[in-house]
Amino acid sequence: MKQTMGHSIAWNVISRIPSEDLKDRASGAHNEWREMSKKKFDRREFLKAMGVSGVAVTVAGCDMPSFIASQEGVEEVVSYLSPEEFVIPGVGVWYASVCMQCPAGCGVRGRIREGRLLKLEGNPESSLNAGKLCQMGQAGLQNHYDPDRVTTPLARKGGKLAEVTWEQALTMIEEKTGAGSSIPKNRFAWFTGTVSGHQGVLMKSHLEAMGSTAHFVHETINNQVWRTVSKDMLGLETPRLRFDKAKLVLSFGADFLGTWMSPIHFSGQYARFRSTPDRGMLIQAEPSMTLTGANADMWLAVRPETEGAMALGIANILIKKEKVDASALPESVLDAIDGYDVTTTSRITGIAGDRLIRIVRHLKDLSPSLIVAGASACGHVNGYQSAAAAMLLNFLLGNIGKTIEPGENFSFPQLRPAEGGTRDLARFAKAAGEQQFDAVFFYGANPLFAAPAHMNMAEKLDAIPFKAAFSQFMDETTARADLVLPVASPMEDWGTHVPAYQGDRNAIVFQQPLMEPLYPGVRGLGDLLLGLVKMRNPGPLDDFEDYYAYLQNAFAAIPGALKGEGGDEDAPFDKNLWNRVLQNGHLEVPGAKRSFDTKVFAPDVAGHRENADYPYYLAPTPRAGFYDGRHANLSWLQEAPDQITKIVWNSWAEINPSTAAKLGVEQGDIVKITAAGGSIEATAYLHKGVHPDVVVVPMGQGHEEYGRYATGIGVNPLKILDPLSDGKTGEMALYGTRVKLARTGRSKKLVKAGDAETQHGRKIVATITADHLRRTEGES
Amino acid sequence: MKKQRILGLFSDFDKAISVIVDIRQYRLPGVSVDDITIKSPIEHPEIEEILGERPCYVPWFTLAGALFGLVFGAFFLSAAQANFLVQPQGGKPVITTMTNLVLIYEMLILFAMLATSLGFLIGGRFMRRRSSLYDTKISLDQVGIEIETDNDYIEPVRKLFTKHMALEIREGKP
Amino acid sequence: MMAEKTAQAAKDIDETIAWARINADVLRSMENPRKGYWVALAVCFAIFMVGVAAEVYQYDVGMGPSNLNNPHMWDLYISTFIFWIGMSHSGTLLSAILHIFHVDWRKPIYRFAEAMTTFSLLTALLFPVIHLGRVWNMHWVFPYLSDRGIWPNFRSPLVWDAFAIATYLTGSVLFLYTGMIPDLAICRDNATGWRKKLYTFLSVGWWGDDRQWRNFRKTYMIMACFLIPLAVSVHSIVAADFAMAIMPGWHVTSFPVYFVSGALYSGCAGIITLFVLLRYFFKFEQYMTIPILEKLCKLTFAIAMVWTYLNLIEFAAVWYGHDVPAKEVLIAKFTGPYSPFFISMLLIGMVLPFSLAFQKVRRNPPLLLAISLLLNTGMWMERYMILAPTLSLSFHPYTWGVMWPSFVEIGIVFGSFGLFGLFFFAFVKVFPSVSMYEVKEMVYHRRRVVFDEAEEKLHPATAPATASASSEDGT
Amino acid sequence: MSLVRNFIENWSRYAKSIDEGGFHEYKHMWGMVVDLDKCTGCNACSVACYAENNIAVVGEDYFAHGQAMHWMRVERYWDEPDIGGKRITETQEHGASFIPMMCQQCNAAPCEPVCPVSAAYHTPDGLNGQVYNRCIGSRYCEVNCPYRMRYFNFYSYYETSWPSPLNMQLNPDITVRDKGVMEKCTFCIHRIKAAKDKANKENRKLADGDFQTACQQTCPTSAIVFGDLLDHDSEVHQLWHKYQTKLGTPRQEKENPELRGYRIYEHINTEPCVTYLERVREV
Repeated sequence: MKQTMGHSIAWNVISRIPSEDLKDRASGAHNEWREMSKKKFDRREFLKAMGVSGVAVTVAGCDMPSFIASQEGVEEVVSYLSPEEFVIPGVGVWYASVCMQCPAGCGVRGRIREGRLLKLEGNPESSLNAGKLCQMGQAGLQNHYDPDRVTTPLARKGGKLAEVTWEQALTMIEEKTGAGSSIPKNRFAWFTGTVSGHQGVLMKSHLEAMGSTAHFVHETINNQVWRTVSKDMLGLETPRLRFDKAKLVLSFGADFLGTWMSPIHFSGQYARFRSTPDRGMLIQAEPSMTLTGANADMWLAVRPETEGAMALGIANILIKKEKVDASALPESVLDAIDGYDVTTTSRITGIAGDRLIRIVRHLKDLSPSLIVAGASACGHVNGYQSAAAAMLLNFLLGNIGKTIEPGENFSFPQLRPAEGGTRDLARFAKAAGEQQFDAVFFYGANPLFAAPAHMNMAEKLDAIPFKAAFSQFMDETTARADLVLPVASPMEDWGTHVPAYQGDRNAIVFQQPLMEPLYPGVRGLGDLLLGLVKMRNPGPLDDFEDYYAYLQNAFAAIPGALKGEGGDEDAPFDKNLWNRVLQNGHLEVPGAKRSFDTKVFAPDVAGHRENADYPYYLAPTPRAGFYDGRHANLSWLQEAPDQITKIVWNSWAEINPSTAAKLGVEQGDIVKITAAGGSIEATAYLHKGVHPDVVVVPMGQGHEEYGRYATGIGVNPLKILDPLSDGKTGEMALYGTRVKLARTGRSKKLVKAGDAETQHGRKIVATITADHLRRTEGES
Repeated sequence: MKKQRILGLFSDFDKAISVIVDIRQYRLPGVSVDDITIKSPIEHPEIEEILGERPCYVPWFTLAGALFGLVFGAFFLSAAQANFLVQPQGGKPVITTMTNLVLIYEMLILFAMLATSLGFLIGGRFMRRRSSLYDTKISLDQVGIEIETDNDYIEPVRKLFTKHMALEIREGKP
Repeated sequence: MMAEKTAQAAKDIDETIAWARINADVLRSMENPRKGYWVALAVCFAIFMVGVAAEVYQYDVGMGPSNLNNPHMWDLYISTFIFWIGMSHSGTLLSAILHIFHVDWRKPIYRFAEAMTTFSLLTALLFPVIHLGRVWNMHWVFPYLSDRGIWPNFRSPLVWDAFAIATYLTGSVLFLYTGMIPDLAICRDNATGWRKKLYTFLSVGWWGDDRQWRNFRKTYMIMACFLIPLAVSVHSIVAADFAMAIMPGWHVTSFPVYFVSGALYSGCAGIITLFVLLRYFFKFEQYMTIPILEKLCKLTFAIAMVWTYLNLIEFAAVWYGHDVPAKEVLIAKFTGPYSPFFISMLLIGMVLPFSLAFQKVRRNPPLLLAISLLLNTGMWMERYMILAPTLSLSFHPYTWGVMWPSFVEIGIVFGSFGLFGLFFFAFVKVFPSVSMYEVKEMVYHRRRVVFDEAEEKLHPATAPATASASSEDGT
Repeated sequence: MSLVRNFIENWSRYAKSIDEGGFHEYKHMWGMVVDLDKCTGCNACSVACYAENNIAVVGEDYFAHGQAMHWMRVERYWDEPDIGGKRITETQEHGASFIPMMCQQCNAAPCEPVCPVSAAYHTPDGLNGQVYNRCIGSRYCEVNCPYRMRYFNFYSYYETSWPSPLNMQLNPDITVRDKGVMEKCTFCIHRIKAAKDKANKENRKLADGDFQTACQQTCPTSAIVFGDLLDHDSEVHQLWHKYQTKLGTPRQEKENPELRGYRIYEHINTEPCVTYLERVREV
């Protein structure tokens, strides 16, 4: 049977077909189900397992519709006399899925032809990215076709990873963590990247089954600090930001066009924000230029760690000079602001007073505005305070409710992503250091690459008795695991995802396989998780043949009202609806309007710390190419020039020309960047988009083990970070590390696109003033 | 009447000249200036004076070649362009006179020169079998006078040659 | 004594020289090569092989190893192409011009000069081929009927090149060959064995009778007339490759003239080089005499001045034309990374020729050898400087970039000199490198002139009588 | 006698073309508008182009040699301190300048007349076609391209650039170019063709938005607008009309000279079909 049908990818695109005879299995499942439904099975439990409990909409009690398992069998009978259209030679068909290149969760459409995935495009249906995609998204193809993927399970034998069969691999897991195993409660942990949707649900239930609560979620690039501030001041973690409504955006290092929250969504807003009439103005204050900064009307090289001070200074001028009504603010806040008059502020931040005043004028004139704070502002010991200070401005300028909206409630709390940041990395390092775990499973995270040297991650990992890596590639962490389980690429797998930052409409994004798995040896994450749960705690999920069946059940269990099919609360599994959702790639789930519960407090922004030995700040800025390093193995992104420096295939150090002059460094010289925690060397690229006190070494390169395109290229600035963290949230202070610079005397030709750095008087990028534009295209 | 050829070799050109002068003065029977061929190691434009103008058709070949090159070039180019499957434009006309002029010019010269050398080969009676009366000394430094006439007029010619100190005298069939 | 010596030296050729001697000397130069000859041949072959190896590698891998890159799509290949085309110029062109004006001192030296033309042309032909990304499709440049209904693009200066060079090659070969036929006859009469066969075939039955001489004279003159405009057009068309492009520094009206003068310049220098070498190796002192060498030097000097002038007005045109990119290129030539080449090129090309103004220099063959070699290096650099700076910066700043040729590229260029050497060495042993019959003519006419003068001096009154008297002598 | 007919026809066409400057009676004229004010320089277009057009990844060494191939390249310029008497500051006072450069599809393209074998020719749609099979790699076109937008295959990349299974991603609609061939942006001509065929099948005229180029499709800020300049309903046409940029003139005479919209190096009369809208900055 497999032979006859194996040719068609129809099989695996529509569903994962089990090989044994369908009818038997169908009826078998049927009977099984009878058995199950006989023994009183707690529906609440079930709904929880389906990730849909605690739904705002009431769900009438009913039995689990019993035919689904058999339904599965029926739909697969596809006549091969009339092949599916995606089997017709020369006909390309688009299928919707989700982009997993970063946690933003944009919808994509993949072009399938002759069973091959050829191109990814944004899904126009998606309210998040409206058909658009960033370069990382485009490179998702290469992530799928990467020549260095792990194709079979590997187990450590005598210190080496050797191929094993899935049976052996699973038995290993069974021994270490299975129901029969002797692993005590709380000695097990998951270490993952952002996981959401039903995979998240299964992961939770696996953890419960393991009797553990240790789920470390690590994202080097995150916005935990901003979220915490929002939570504390607005009562909502992810209020909806409306750049398009703002007339002025003041961003403290928030690279919302590149890596911050949901870049493509914000890019769409940015386009509207920039379009006439009343075109918006963008002011970016950050120590080193990001993609967003590179598009700013006014760019301020603010001294690191003083963003908060700058915000307060602006508030001060607003109140003192521009007489903005500050009655809403409590006394304590006003006192805090009082200290920061123009001169003080410009002394602290190193920004000329007149420019501060100009900004304030603009802020006053152009309302509503939107003030956000991102990586470089939050990545300090006072990051939380700086972000709070920025948020304070939103209060002062009355942007809350105008450009910062509460948005709707998301109806399925369990499906929301388990979100993390760098705090979990530190926590994990600590816990692992204290030998708290007998077994740790890794998925979608690479702690060994991301962890600074001071964490001694390598030793700590080695100390863990059993490490299983659910991984698509052989990266640093995977290479140290005892067991490597090759997971399917996002283009081969089923799943549901819930973006942390929802677009204009809340939605569950559906991920479906765009083509047959490239390698027979890989398995979908969902299937693996399902298996793990079954293995550890047989029972509730046993009757699900595979993750696909589980998903369909879960889908059926979603209340009809939310599926937009009117009153029919207790809907059986509706294949057409299911297909429609797969076509759209997402299911929009309306939710109740949320509301702010505001609480303003005085941020305590300590200034920047003088440090004679290490005069400079190291800024390991994320760039939209390699992200946190997970894309360094994609040759397209290696070859795509960095947006700011146009350098390819390497690491570099961005230095301000004046600093370079002081050090006697010229472009192309290799500089030694020494921090307390170690030192790295990189080729210097000089430009004025860097504060003189800062040296930028973008993160993402410097992999020791990550396939042919990434291994041994560049350096990893994260390695030499100081053990600093934000006082309030515990997030690592990525931008707080102090370094000193030295020439090595050696130099290396920068491999970069573009020779001349300026236009030499040509009319290539012509620029006109905003007034000019208003004259010609303003409202008339 | 049997025709007969006789060749006399002379040490230098002046002697040869004087022979011809004599032939013209004393009117040897049966020998006219047109029967005389001078074979010399170098070019002597001045013999025209004695032998009289003799025709040379090379320039006509040249003219023909040039005209052919001109017409053929012009037609060939514009025909090729006109029947070009993909007609490359770049904002320019299909048949571009200005640029074609260059090529026509080249073709004119090419065919003119080919025709010229053709005319040379034909007009100079080249690629003939070597005549029995040729002597390698001619290519060295001696001047030969070859006269074609009837058997019985040969004698006086030989006398004349010897009179002018011919270094060597040969006879042969035509 | 001294005066007499100079008088002797002032003569282009000693007209008392016996004709047999001429034959003997020249024919000697063609037979039994000495060891030195074989060594030279071997060296040339080795050099050529270097080029071949490099080209084979490049053919196999692609154009990459030559270091060519996005702005620098052409580099040494094309500049060396222009160089060889330039070399090919003076030979035929000068010989033709001098022939038209009946300048008889051309006669001893034009043969090898024309050979130089032909062979440098053949060498030059390699480069457009080598620089093609897909050499194996080079024939698509030629117009032939194909059922695909596709033709070359007659608008492209590269196609003009193909036409012009083909014509020029045919023309100069015909000119060289036609002028050689009488000499080939001489060879035929003195040769044995395979040479006999060869020369018999090549001399197409030259018996030296008046009819042949008559046609020969006309033909040769006509060809000379055609070759002059042809040669000029060829190099103008090569110049068009650049002048027709819109690139700054190339889009210059004076380019064709500039190229032609440059070609003559390098060509003359080339002739001087070979002159000195042949004179030394084949002991041609009698024929390639110092006075002729001096005349050559003067000619070279004159052409050098023309070239200098055109160079300067080109600068002026660019400067006052005030086309920004062109100006940038000009400035970069003086200050940029290529400035060492450019400035030394200017020194060699503009200043060095003044040394030829000194008689001492003009009469010193070894020194002239050195100078002429230098001049040619300069001219080669000139060609390189026409390409590289413009390519390295043109309109679009983003794609500027300096590029230095790789060993593969240099190797191929190097090899081309070997090839030229091979051709030339083969030639001098198979064909007479001095035109015997024309030297004879030269001697003949000069002697005649001298004798007439002498008789004038002796008895001017009885001048007319002498003719008849001499005719009486015989009886 | 087709030969003679062609001859006469084309000759008359030639005669006509004199006063019309250009030659074609165009059915379509594909053009673009790039709003530099919206462009953020994020590179998405460039990578999308790699994905769509089988562009080879050359690797660090060849990139260092300047042999890389970005059909769509996003250029970044810093502003010149000395221009416009701006005072020289220690740090940047506003952002950088980005511009996506693709083949400008000139109407009087310098690359076309110089190609010895007509591999670069003008399609009836007004595109600068490049016939890979015909190309012999004389590279004259790139030498003569003021935008330097043509890229040459200095090596054979199909083994090094697409190690299996990466080769499965190659777009079957277009070729993989081998060594010695010049290549360049085609305005996604295969998409144009597909759309045309579709339109023909449904026998209707090609409508605006029937297809998008890969770069336009993915541009996160929709800064790139592509379409048929001759189709008066197309967005591109309207934009060109709105900003009064015209083809067939070395300098744009606009009724309102302050309007945005310019073509790069139009003064050298290449007639590019890509109009860029000036970047706007508050100062």
